Amino acid sequence: MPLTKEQIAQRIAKELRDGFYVNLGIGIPTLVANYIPAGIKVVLQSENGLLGIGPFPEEGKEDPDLINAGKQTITTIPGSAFFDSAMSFGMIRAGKVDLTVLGAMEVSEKGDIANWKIPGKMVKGMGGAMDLVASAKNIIVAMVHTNPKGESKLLSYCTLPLTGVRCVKKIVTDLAVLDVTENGFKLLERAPGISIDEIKTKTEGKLIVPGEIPEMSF
Amino acid sequence: MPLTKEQIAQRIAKELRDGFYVNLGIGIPTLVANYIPAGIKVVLQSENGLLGIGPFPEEGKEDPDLINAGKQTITTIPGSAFFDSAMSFGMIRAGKVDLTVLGAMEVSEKGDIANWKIPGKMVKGMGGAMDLVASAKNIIVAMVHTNPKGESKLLSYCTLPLTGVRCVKKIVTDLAVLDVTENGFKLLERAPGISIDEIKTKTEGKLIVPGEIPEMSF
Amino acid sequence: MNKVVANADEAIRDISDGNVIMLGGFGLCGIPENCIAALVRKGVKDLTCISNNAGVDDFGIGLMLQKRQVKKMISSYVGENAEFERQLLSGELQVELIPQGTLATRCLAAGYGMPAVYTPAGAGTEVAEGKEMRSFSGKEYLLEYAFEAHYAIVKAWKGDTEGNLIYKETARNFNPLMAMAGRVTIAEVEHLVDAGGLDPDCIHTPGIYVHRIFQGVNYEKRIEQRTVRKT
Amino acid sequence: MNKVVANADEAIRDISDGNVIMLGGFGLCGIPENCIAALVRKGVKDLTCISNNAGVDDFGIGLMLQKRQVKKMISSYVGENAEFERQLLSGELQVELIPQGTLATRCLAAGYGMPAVYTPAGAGTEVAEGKEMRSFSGKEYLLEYAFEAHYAIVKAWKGDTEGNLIYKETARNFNPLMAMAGRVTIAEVEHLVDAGGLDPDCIHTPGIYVHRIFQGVNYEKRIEQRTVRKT
Repeated sequence: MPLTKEQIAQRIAKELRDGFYVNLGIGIPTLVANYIPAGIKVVLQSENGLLGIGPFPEEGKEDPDLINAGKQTITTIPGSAFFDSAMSFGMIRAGKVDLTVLGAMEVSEKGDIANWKIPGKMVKGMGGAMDLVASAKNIIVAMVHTNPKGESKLLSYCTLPLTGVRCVKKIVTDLAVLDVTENGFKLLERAPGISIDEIKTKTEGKLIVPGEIPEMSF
Repeated sequence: MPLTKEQIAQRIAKELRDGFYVNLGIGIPTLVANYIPAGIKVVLQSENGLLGIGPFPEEGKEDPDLINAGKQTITTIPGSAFFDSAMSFGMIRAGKVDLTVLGAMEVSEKGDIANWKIPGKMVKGMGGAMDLVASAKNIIVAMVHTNPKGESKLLSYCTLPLTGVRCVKKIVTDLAVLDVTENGFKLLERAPGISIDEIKTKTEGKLIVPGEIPEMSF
Repeated sequence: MNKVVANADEAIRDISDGNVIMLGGFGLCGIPENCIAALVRKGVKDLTCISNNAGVDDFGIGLMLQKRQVKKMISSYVGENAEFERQLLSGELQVELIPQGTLATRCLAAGYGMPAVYTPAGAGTEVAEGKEMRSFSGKEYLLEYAFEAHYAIVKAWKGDTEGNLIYKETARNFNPLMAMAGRVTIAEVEHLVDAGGLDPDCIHTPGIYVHRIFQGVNYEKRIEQRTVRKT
Repeated sequence: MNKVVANADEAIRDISDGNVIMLGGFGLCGIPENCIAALVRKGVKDLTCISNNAGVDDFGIGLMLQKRQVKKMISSYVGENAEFERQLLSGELQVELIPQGTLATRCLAAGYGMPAVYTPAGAGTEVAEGKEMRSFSGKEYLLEYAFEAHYAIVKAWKGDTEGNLIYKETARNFNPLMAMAGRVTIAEVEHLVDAGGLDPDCIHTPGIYVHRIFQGVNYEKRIEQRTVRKT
């Protein structure tokens, strides 16, 4: 069965390591915060100027001066720090953020990513995505394997305008976990009950299947 | 009679305008702070990270964390602000400092300045001088007209290694006030009792004497 | 020297048709509400606005869009705003989208007197088209130029009569950067105090960057995405 | 993740011969006294030190010079220091003098992931020799590269267990810039508090830039030019 959005987030959370500074994009990536493994500590960065995002506020405790990059009301954790947007992207560019998780419309087998613009549709802008993908040391993409028409979003080449080139390191979809390698998408894990054949069928880009592929467990 | 160091500072202080942000170099320039005209307000910038230098502290009130660019203990005025050295030179480079006053070993008729290095002598470094002269909108040099051997320090070309090129706008020496113009040093005022001839003799660079030259009054 | 003005109308008195203005804020957080209202009242038009976002239909820069005062937006993300979309599609409004970090850094460059900066954001994408590229240590960077703006309009939490500013939480965002970047910088603050009323160690924008300051009134501080904990 | 170490010796434990280290401070103000003492104890040598100044004979980096631990100084001003002068004239010590603003900005560039920056400081002087020049709006600029340093060692007033730092008065100077620029950043603080003990709006160096932190002891805070008011 394909993973739910929550399960995609839960699987990505297993990639977190103690002491990581992490930037979580809008959508599925935001859910990763709910599944941080016990015993490790990560600090969440919000590119609008905060290290140390806490949970959403209690009803009635919303603070209009305290939002995340998705413009949602949030709280902070003890030890948080605020800063301006130049320092925020400065620390991103300087590689101080250990992991970036973001969504994508398409990813290529070279690690190119497209997630900001669909020709013919109103373009809202790239926000901080281009800075993040151009700078992050480690990028994990959270996405659904295929589009609503059933077409693969893991491609030989992206068809949509790019957000960044050769930057994605790992992909977690509803069907699989894959590394982006020099030779293409390398299948690491399958969603429970999903066959290698189904993943092959739904992956347009080059797929490497190194022998037995374990099922994910939750 | 040639001006004393205090009188040079006092004359420079007349160039201050209400609302000016001013950087005063080490030596004579520092004395300018003692002669700020009544009724105007200037804010002194210290390039080690302070806007709003106050007077020297009272005996026993010295604070080792609070010094000026000459490493002297100082105080602050109400409304002061501290910042780091990058922002300090940032505001200097961006032209936010209205006036810079500094000393010089030599100035050329083109406005070049030399004040950091004497070949054959131990070189201590340029500190912030090169940043200041390269960036300041308005630079006044406070200096003695001749060196101890009686040789002019206002030259056609500087002989010492340069600190900056074509940057000095005005010079106040013990003998005269001069503007640096496209055509050379333009004499504006004489020290009390100093003749135009003496100034001519002691100015090696091209000197323009536009008719009657008033004496300074204090 | 007196930087204090009575209100937003006086602060923006000389902003003229065709000016380039920067407006602080991220989404609706930390936006100069009073000055935006005054700009709408003044009716100044053909403005180029540099701001991370363009407000919503009935708040923030959206209010200026409703009055057709904006000729061009320079932003990183222009979200949910129907009037914005209408003007864009009809060709009434020009939009230049640039990466958020590039936007921030081009403000910083202006404030720090750096004519241009190198950033990797957008390398290999259409953002790089027509831009000068350069490789450092095997990585590609774009040369991006410092912004030039006639006015920067920012919102701070506290300010003093010298123009020193302190921002609150994530309402800081682009405000201190734009404060440094304007040829003339206007600051509206929630609390204006006398010189000496702010801790000199905690000032985000030193007063040298601020030309006019006033205490704003009636802040709405609208929340764009009210989100609360599931209990 | 625990950034807190017991003392200076533990903090600098892996600094090795030949490393490039940055040391915060301006003159003797805001210098990492505890770490300098530990470096002297450890006897590590052939260091390249990036620091605005080189201390005095018997304090600050001067203590490391006395023990011949420094191969090269990168500074803007190397004041009153007889042993420094002796080593320089004898050729034991290399010195690279760079403008103070360039020094600061090259640290900022490293901390902000900008590979190089343009500055006018030194244009037309011997500092520009061999450097790439470029004209923007008719003004000449030098291209200056971001520093790379194995370690940055800084001194703050207050810090918390997350590595967040607050500096006091002009003891801030180069400290926050170098804190951002080190591959490994070590902070010694006068007061170490738990997470939550600092105001998040007033933090100068966010903890993401700091790898090790400890509360220093026995600060001398020597004054270089004691100057008092004439009464």
